[in-house]
Amino acid sequence: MYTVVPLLILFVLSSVTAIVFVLANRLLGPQAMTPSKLEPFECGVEVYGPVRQPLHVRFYLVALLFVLFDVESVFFFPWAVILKDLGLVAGVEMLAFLLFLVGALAYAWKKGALEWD
Amino acid sequence: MDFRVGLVAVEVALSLLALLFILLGAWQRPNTSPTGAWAVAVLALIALGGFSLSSSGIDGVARSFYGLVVSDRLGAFLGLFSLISGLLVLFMSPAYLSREGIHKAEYYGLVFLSLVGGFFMFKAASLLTLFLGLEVLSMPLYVLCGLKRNFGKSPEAGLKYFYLGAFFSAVMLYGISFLYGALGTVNLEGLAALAISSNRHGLMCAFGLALLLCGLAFKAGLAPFHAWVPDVYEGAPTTITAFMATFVKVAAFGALIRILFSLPPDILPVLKPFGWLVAVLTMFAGNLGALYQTNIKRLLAFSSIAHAGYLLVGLLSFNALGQQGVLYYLLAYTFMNVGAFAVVIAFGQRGEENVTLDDLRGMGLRHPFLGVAMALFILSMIGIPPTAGFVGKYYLFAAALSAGMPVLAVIGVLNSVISLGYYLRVLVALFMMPEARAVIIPPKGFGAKVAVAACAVLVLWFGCFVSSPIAAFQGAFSQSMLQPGTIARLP
Amino acid sequence: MQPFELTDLGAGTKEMMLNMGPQHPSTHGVIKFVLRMDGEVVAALDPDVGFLHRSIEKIAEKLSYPDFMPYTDRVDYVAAMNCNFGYARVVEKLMKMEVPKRAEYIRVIVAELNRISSHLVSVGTFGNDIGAVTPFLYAIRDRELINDLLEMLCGARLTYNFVRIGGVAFDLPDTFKEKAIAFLDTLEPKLKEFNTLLSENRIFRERLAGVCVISKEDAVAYGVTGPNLRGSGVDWDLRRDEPYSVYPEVSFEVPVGGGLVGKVGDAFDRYWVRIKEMQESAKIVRQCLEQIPEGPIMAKIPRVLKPPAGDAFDRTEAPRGELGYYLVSDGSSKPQRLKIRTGSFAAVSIIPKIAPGWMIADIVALIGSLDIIAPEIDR
Amino acid sequence: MEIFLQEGLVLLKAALWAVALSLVMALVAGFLTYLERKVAGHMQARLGPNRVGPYGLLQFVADGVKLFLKEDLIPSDADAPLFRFGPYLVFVGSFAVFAVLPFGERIVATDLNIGLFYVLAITSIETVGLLMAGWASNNKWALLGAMRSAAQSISYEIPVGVSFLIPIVLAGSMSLQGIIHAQAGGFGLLGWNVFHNPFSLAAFFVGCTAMVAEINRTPFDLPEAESELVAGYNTEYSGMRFAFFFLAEYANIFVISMIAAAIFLGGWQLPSPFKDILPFGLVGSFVLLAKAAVLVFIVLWLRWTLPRVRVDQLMEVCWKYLTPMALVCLMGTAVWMWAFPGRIFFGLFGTA
Amino acid sequence: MQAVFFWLFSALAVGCALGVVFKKNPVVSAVFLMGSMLALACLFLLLDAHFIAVIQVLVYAGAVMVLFSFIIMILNLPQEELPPLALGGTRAWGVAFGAVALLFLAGKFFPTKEGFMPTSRGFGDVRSIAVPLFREYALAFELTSLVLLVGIVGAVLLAKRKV
Repeated sequence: MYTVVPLLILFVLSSVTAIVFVLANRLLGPQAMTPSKLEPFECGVEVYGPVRQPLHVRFYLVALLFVLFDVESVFFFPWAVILKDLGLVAGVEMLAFLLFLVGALAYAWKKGALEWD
Repeated sequence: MDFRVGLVAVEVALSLLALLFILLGAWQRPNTSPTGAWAVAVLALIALGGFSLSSSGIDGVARSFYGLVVSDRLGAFLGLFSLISGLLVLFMSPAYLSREGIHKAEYYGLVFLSLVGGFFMFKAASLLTLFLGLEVLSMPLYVLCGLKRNFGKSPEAGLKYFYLGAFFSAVMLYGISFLYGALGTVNLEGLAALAISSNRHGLMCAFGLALLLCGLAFKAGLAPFHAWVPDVYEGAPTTITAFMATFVKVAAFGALIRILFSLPPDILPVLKPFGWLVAVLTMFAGNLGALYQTNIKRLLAFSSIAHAGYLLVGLLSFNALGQQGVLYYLLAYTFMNVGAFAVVIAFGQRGEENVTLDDLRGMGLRHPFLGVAMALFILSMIGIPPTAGFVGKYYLFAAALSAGMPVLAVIGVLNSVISLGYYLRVLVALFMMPEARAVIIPPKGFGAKVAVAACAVLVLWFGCFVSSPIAAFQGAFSQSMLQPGTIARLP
Repeated sequence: MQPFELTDLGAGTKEMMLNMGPQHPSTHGVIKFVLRMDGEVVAALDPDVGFLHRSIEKIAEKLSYPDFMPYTDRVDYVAAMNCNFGYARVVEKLMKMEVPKRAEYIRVIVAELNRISSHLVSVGTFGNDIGAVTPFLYAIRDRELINDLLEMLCGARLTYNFVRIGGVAFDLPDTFKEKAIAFLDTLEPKLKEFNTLLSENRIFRERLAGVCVISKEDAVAYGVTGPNLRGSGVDWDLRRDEPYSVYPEVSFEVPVGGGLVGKVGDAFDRYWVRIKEMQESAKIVRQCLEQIPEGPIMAKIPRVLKPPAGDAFDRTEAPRGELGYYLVSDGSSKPQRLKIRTGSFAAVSIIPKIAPGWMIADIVALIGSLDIIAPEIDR
Repeated sequence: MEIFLQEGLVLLKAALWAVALSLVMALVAGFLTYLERKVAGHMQARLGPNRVGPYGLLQFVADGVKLFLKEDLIPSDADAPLFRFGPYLVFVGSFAVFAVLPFGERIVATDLNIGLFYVLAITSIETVGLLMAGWASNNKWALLGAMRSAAQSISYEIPVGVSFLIPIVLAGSMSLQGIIHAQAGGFGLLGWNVFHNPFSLAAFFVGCTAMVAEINRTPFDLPEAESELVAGYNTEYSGMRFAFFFLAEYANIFVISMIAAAIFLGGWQLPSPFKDILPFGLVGSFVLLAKAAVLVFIVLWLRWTLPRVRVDQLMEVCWKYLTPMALVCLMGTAVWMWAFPGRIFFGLFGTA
Repeated sequence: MQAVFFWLFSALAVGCALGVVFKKNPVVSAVFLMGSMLALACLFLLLDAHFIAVIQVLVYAGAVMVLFSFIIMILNLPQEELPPLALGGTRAWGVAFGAVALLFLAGKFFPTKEGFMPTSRGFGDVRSIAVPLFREYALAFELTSLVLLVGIVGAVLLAKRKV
């Protein structure tokens, strides 16, 4: 518990400083909210066409691949910590785990899921 | 290092083959059908089936991987049933998949992975393995259900099954965490110490067990959680529907057996009424639902719910007769269902047009072989004497009678009578009705015909030669891990 | 104002209308491109020019011939000398006037120096578009030396107004020769340094290999000229194929795009042609400085020029392609009509044909490689 | 009573550390902006800031004040709450990593036993902040830039995660201090993880490239590619909120250099005997800061020489080159650990 | 001191979860989801389970949140017109049943006064999780690789436009 308190205090303090900075800016800085200034920046031309377009599905694919590979890398961390102690047994287990992981990566690669088309 | 890999040899082989098929799928040129992969898959299943048949004779219980997995006769038999249903489904697949244009080698990979999940479900010695087996079983099925991306119902089926599946596995996990909190261990032996009472500990056990059984009931398609079955079975590709109808039921009931038979006997007075209620509800839901169906796949889906009800009747009798009945009926049910779906595939055309009853009008006369086979399966589902279905139902209801639940047996028989209503409508459509369609497209798919023939022969075989399998199933429970002090030891 | 309607692409994703508008870092000067995007890839592109139109050609009709000279600087302010050169030639052609030899040499010297400085700007900003910021600074630093030279000559650094009809305004100061030679000697190692930093950089080549290829047929069909045309492999240079002024007396090669990195006619080829052209121009200036004869720098021209009625057309090789002047005079002291044909205008017209199928980053590379600037397009 | 005293002490110590860290971050981030412009200047044959204060040292103070005085606009149809929340998340995300950085042998805010893993987790929160900022400012360019920068930093988190594993495997613990302690062998120099075995050498380069890409710096600074997407996700931001993104970027440069120096270049291990001349191992912290300074200079150097990579090339580098290479390095190190238990590369020949 | 933090964070977690459910704008509900996940991570910190807390932050607050934000941005649901759920009766029944169950269970499982058991030194560090993961539960570890393989294959098969 005691190793963690500095973390919590750090979070609290950093958000407090952030809020203080913004308030200071709001007080010191000018506030001339003319309508034209609030237009979204569109290279100097008025905006037409829907702004928030549904975007390409490839972002979703990258995010999904990331979640899956992230969960796999989470399994790597405990393995890395005890590799020194468990030695060969952990190595063989990780080899099996890696076999399926690399298989999945090869599959995604060959199927073109990694291209950004 | 308690790593006796020998006990999980079948699962390791299946998962390695699955990886091979998935990689084959990646290197497969578009719109060619992976017949090589299919052949390897069939041979592998036959080999593994033979291996597990030989090992099903073992007696004694071997636990490995630090008490996570157990290998006993019950597990071997259920493994055998799964491999059989996998093999039959594989026979049907090539014709159907290339017709629908989704013939990819990954399909076989995912089927194999789902088999691995099932194996770990009914060979689980701890709730952790059971949960992981459930996940490995259902993840491939979510993908397989949604495989036909262009046919509107398939993605819907995949998504529906995914959302409900994810929800109920979360419910199950919540139940397991309560049990762990109460009993301090996740192993099935620990369940023996489960005590339901009004104090805090007792309530945690009750709450945990209830949630756990709900999760499994969802997977088995039992009453209060059966709403997903018709939609998903109709939307999914027919081969996957056959696979889910048979294999997933085997796995779910295997897991139910593992858990229920590890509970202490004094739980029974609390457990039986609920079980009784669920069984009745399931049977009526299945049969009454099926009466109004015109689509043959939805009809078979409702009938599979009804069969789950009959199985539950046998399970709740908790006596030797019931155990044999459950195993026997699972076997018979696999053959009937896979056969029926194989016939549906043979008659079906691209894009699932004529799957309704009036599409099948007169097809029985036009194609006598398929017609007779379908009649045989229907009779077996109703439970007419020469078929395996009759023997199974007989054992189930006899067990209910001998376990002192005559009302349940009567309701079971009553439901079989109700099921006459929709089963006969299929037969009438097949044989008595004039053909509705102008052009008759001859059924294609040699594999489907082989599956139909095999199922028909096996349904008849197990209808007549009953003694040897029954004897084998008798030992299934005594030689299994279910140790003294639990329900399994009841007379 | 909706140039094209947005077709939806199925699966719920609609196309996106994007504005690389007038105020955009990568469009050199004030040009607006409206892009119809399919996700990351450009489906269609519609250039919308005219933001910098000053109607120079109309003004020409109100001014006498010599008075119009400063306006020609503004046609392409990065290479003003070449524009003056072109205008002076077309008037001389109309009046069939002889220009003294020395003036011709001086004109070629300043034109080639201005070509080097224009290419330095284009190559520098092109590197900046691809993301390498430092080479731009080096290019600008070298350009300063040329500006100093020309400032020494005519006092101005950008819009020189140096060439006169019938000759040039001022003679070369005596220190000009050594200074020019000194500059030319430093140019070679500076270019080598620039190449090692940018041209041989793997990411730079990876970004430009085979990108936005303009085939020979398209280049010719769309009237693309100058380094862009030579980048596509067409061996055509007015200075050699339609020799004018003193170009026949100097020897130089014409670099042509050869698919050094990717395919012939890709963005890298156009860039590489400009680098090579700078070296050739340096050679030309060196030879001119050697061979320049003594003599007058200005032919005798009447105070009020009244060229005979008629028309004349003359085209010269400007850094951004063929610069054509078509002059119609009705015998009065003011031209009746002046038409200026510039290289950038043709280059802009080919972008909508090449753009579809490429990503935004490649479109930016295409615009940079074509070396388009707004004043030349809109005039 | 004694408990409260002890707890009070802990709270006080933590508060002191938090204040110290916030000062360090503000100073470091500000100084880096000045350093970058100075380095850029000299690389581009020009001077760089030299007006404000001696050699322009107070330039970043001037920038800071300017940012305080600038107007902080919130576009009319932007999603106001999210628009405000995005920069906070990015700022707090980059600030939180400072808690774990080992400034010296005994000078560290919290020596978490999951130090390196905590760093990976916190950087993934920043991505969500970016996405929110891009989505809330209701501008085509901002949305495209935010999506791209999010896609880039999440895909580069895989190679970063895997290359973090190698020092953990070698040290057998995840805390940064533990990793540095494990690099003590071979006269203080040969024990560094970089020289431990050929695979960890390769992992150093793979890791640093991935880390540079993770914080969107050239040659991977695609999202704010001025020439294409105007200014990426912070197109609509101005005033202090823009400063948060700015501060976060430069704080991140310092953070990745400190981490790379700590886990690969031996942290405060120094190859000379006079290690404990100054108290509290201050010599060690100077050495660590020197190593980090070298790495910071390299990151700045990259920015002013290399052009930018295109989006699909960026993704291709990550998934098809960096991730497989990182996995190979990891497996190589594991095999090395098994083949030569505990021996460093140079230890095979000599005594170490 | 621990109890204060415990009630603070659990209230935060429950509050954010309610925020997720009731907020109309999908992106704002995604932010609330992240808030509840971070609150859970803090609860794990209170139990000295540092490793699990950081996994919670990394996998949930980082990866899953980015996935949700991408999905929300890809679907681009118009905030205002999210179709109202026409549940009517079942919603009322659901809320009633949920409330009863909650009260009943809360009554039974209310944390008694023992509070938190003091954990042994180095209880939460990685080693105490890593060793059993690779010895007792090695089989579970291998099964997860199967699940992840299926996840990736499924993602590619279903999501890629032209497979």
